[in-house]
Amino acid sequence: MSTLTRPPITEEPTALGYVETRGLCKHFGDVRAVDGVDLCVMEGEFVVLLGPSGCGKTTLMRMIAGLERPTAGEIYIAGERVDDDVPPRARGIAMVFQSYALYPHKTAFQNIAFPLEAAQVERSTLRRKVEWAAALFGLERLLDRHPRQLSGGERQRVALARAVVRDPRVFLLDEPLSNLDAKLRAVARFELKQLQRQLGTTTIYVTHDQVEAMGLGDRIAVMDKGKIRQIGTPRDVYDNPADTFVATFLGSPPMNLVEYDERTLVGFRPEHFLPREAFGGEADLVTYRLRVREVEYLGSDRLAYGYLEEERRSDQPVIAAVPITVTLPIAEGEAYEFAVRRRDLRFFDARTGLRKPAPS
Amino acid sequence: MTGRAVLRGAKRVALYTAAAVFTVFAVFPFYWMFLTAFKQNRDLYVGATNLQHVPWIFNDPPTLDHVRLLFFGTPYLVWVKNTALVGLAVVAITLGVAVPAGYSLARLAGRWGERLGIGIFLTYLVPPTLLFIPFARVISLLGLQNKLGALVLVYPTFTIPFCTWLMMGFFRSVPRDLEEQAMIDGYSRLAVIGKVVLPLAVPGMLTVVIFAFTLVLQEFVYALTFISQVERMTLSLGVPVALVRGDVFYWGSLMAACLITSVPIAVVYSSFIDRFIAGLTAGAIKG
Amino acid sequence: MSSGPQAQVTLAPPAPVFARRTLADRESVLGPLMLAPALVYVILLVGVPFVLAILLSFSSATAGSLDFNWVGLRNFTRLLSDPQFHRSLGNTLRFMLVSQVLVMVLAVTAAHVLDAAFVGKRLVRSLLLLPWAAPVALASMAWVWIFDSTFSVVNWTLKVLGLLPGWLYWFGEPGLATVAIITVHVWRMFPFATVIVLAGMSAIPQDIREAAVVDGAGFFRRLFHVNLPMLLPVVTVAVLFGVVFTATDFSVVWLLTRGGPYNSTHVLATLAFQRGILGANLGEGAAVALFLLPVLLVAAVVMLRLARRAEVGT
Amino acid sequence: MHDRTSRTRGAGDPNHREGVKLGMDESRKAAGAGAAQAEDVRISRREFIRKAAVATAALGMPYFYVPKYSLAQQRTLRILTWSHFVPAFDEWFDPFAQRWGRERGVQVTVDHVSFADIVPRANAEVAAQQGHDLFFFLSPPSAFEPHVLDLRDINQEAERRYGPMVPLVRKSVYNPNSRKFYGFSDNWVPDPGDYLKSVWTAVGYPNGPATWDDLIKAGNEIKRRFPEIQIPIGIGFSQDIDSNMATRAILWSFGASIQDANENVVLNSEQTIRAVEYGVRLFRECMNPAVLSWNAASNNQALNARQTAYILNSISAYRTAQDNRLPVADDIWFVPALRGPGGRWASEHVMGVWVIWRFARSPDLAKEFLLHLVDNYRDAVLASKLYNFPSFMGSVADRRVPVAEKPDAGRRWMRAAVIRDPFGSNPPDKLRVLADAEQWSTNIGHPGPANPAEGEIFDTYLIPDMFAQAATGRLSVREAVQQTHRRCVEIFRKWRQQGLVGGGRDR
Repeated sequence: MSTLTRPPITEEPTALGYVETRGLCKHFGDVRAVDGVDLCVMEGEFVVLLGPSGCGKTTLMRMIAGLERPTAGEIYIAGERVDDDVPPRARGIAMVFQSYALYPHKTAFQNIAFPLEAAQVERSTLRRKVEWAAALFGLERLLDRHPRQLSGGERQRVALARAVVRDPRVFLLDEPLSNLDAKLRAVARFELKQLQRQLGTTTIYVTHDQVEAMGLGDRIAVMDKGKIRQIGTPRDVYDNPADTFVATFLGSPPMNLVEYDERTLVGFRPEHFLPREAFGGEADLVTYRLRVREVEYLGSDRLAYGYLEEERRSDQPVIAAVPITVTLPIAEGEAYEFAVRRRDLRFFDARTGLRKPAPS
Repeated sequence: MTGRAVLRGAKRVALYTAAAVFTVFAVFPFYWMFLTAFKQNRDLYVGATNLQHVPWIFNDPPTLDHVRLLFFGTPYLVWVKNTALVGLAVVAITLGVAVPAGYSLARLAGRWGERLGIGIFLTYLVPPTLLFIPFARVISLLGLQNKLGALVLVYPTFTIPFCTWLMMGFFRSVPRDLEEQAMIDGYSRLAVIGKVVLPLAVPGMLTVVIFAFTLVLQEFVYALTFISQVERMTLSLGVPVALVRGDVFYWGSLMAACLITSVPIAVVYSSFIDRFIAGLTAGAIKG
Repeated sequence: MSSGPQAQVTLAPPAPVFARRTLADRESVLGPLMLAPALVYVILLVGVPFVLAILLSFSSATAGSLDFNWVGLRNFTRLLSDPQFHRSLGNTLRFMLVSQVLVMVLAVTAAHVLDAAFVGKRLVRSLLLLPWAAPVALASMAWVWIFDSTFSVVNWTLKVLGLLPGWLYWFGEPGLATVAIITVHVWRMFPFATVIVLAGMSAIPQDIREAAVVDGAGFFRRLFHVNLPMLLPVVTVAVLFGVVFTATDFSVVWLLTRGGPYNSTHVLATLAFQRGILGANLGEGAAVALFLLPVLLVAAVVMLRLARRAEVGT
Repeated sequence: MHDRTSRTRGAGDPNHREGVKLGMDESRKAAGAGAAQAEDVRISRREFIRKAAVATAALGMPYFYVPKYSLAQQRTLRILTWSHFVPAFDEWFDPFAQRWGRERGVQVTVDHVSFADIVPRANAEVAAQQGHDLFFFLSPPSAFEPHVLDLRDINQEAERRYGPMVPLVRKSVYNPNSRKFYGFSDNWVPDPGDYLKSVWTAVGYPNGPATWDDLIKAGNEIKRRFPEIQIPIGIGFSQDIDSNMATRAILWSFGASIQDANENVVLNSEQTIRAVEYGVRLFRECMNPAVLSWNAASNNQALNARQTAYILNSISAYRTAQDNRLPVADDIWFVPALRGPGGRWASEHVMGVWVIWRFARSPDLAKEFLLHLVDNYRDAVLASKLYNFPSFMGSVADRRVPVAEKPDAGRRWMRAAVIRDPFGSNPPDKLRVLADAEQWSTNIGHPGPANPAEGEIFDTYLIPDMFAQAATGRLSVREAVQQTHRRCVEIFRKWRQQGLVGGGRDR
């Protein structure tokens, strides 16, 4: 368990959020899946819940959807409290599951029409709406098929069409892209973003994939062990991680963390950690001597794995991501002067892991 | 190439032989029933040591006497009707009780579901051979002696446990996502069961129907205990009452009854069999 | 169902008024409510007679009487020293085990046959269902007639084929009677087991089977290393069915041999009937009937667990 | 009681008798001289069926116009009986009961069960404390004594009307320990030997066997001369009612028995050992293991298929052969019980005993009906095609005969009936041996009374099992006897504790 009490949340919301949770908890026996979450999503905003599996992000989303009952805390949607007594069906939300949850006994058309039937939409309106949603995703010619006759991408689009068709207040998307292959995923991500912009619907998106999170979210909420560690724009979260967890979870390869002094850790991103020569005559640098153990060529850059040749830090592995534009030779087994700009250093309390100002 | 062809041919032969052996094993008693049902008695009662008398064929012209006795000398059709009535009612009750219970155990009862499910299943193991004695008291307290209602009430005691357990398996195999999706799509838990879960559990329910009906058809001890009036008997009870008279067995009519009862049911079952197979699979392992 | 609440759902109104939870949403209410009929049924209609039956087994009740004269464990201790009871217990287990093994072997083989494509497959499959569709009481009568040692068509056929030197007195010799009883059990149950196994096989993903073929696995390797392990949960269900049917069976043994010759083929159910009902010794009969229950309980619990575990594994 | 029963007789009888006579006259006209020839046997078989059909049709009528008032206050009598082996008997009995009911404003229902299901059904009714008013058993239901009414009154009334009941019947309805008549018997059925005359003639016994010894001698000869006969002698040693009767007959004829006259177990005796030794010899020389598996129908079927040349049974096998027009019918003849060193004994084949449950709702109607049944027993005997023998011999006597002479008159009528079988026997006196059946028939429990211990031994087939175990060599004769004896003692003890069995000085 982390000793963190309350992570600092950058950009405190000023207005009441469109979807908001206060002190939300969900305990399964001894396990605290969600442990006091305050989340505030503004109207029309696209918020990504990002975290490793088991961090509670899905549980949080399910509580918002009404599929799980909170152990404690409050949930508001559109300013009204819903956490206890409003069933999922009444919350005006749409959700897309990782599995797409298409009804196998219904055709694509019937799948998309299903929420409208619940709302007892009149027959002709229903048809019009379904056709509109199908057109939105290019499904016009697939409407008579059953889910088993559809490809993965087609299923995903049917699921999205079904979510869109009822004009919900909130979209809840639970890793909707994870079942697609890599190529399709990139395209789908783009389409999804476009769609959300176009519809302007408040969206909460759960993923463990930081690339998706960075690409999609207006803001990202990074979760771990049932708590939100940090929430902010992708850039903010990446550049100014609130704690060591966020720092190491985001970024690939993750931020290097090395001991600064007894009570402080210092962190720097691998892409900021370059051979001294790459900085030219720049001042305000911090230099380390890196003993390289292994070098990986990744096309656009080289990853140099090694450790700092300094007395107290010799056991701490460090990675440097050297862009291919930097042509200096880096050989395995050799030691080189590497540097990072002082402004790219981030400092963390060694004990709590929380961000702290640079020690004077 | 030729070696392969030979091997392939041998495999075909083995396949057809095996299929034939299985079919013969399953069907030959029915052929025997058929012969017995239409043979004249003097063609029937011939010792097996008489090797000249081939029992597999009609040595004398076939007769309709036994079938006539069955249909006109006994209330066979009334028993068929009673069996069908009781069967339908029991199937309906079983579905009505076991389906919700199975769902409840699978989805709503939480950690207790499994144990409770096994507990309910185990009551199926209580042997009826003796249970019928105390049961008789219960039925008489309910005033159901000699009424088909007694059977309708009692048979579910052994269909419900098994079918609840069966349905529990089926409902577990329905992905949770689907139900949650439907709840989000605007339906209450109850509506979800009706609109999503039940349509998906149709094969399971079909299994229940077949199982329950088969048991009703087979059951004898309780029928004997509760029903005494010939016009209210079910097939399994009525046929022996009418056709086993003291030390005289009316073999021809007995076999006719068995044959005439089994064949239509087998036809119905075999028309279900594909869905039934699908159903069982879904229930036993996730499809 | 819940059309009322649904009607109130309006999409994105300016000032949302959320519909509240109704009964149809409350799982904490729905769960018990849906389970209640089954529980009530089982408790009232099985539980009560069952408790009475247990009480009977501790009493010296006779001839239908439900007067419980408590005699403690006397019925049970007397049974434990009764060789006929031992034989019946042994028979019950023997009939059950042997017939289940045979049923499973036949069913797995038959399912493999039916899984292959051949002309007339549908017909064969329908015909295989016949034994299961027949009322067991009447079907057993047919077997009585088939095995009647004076008129047995089996004997006649074997004799004509020159395969039978002596004569088979089917129900007259304990060994043959056992064979006959097991034959009928197998006959009655293997079609159903075949259907179950067939169902299981249709559920094995095609790619796994193909992978095994590509890997060059022979038929038996495929059977034992791929198909059977994958079939385990389904087979467990089939075996469970079979065990329950054979262990509690009364009709087959009773109609075929009535426990004879000289009480050598009794199973617990028939012995209980003979002692308790015909012999008017109700208390002892109840004790006999209830004796198998613990054995069955253990077997059933183990198998149910097994079935569920295997299921979770897939 | 007396008043009511006498009223019953006054009201019921004449009408019924007239009906029978009318039917008889018509039948004479219709069938001419061929039909009912015997002077005393006044009704033809065909006539019976026709009458039954008419009665059934008439019975159907009330269902269509039942007067409103009658249902509300109608009393009911519910009867449960077996499916009689002679279907024509049920066709007579059911309308007979209905007609009686109609005449008294009583709604009568008659239910039937298969013979094997009587006892389970009885158990269920006792457990339910509800069911039928009148319940019919095929063997003495002594174990049910605590649950039934004492029928001393109607037993005495019937004896008053028709003279004493047949002694073996008395032993089957009366418990001397509790001094209770737990049942009322209307009929019993003799258990003669049935043999194939042609076969026995060929081996030198044209009149069939007379002793148990003959059975083995002739059996061996039959085996030699008639290889196509699978089982020369067909006496079951199986778990079945016929085997129970047959093995008891052997025991008694060798001077052995399960109990003595005072209900002490005396099975373990030299006589029993000789009887079982005889059974072993019979089995090894003249029978085969098929008889270990026989059910009630097996010996009938074997005889009718000429697969055995001798069985111990009622006349049912013969009647079946007649009904099915099997040529073997003419070859089936009868012998009385076989003689052994201990005498000549056969068990009754069926002991028809009615009981009235303690919980019966209309016990008085039930009693009234039973007396009415006995009043009309001549019809019953004929309806059963001479299968049923009257328990009160006097009940088949001509009604003008004074009571004191009725039993003998009844016996004469029975003799006349069996000597001139009205149901197509060829020759008509084929059933002659049945005339003396009373002399060589006895009850289960002989020489003592029937009792629950004997009943349990009977229903768990201990005696046929004893023979079977010895015959197959599973146990030595002595071991088989001793083992069975021990089990019998155990059973007797248990029932003595319940106070239903006397004795106590078991061997």
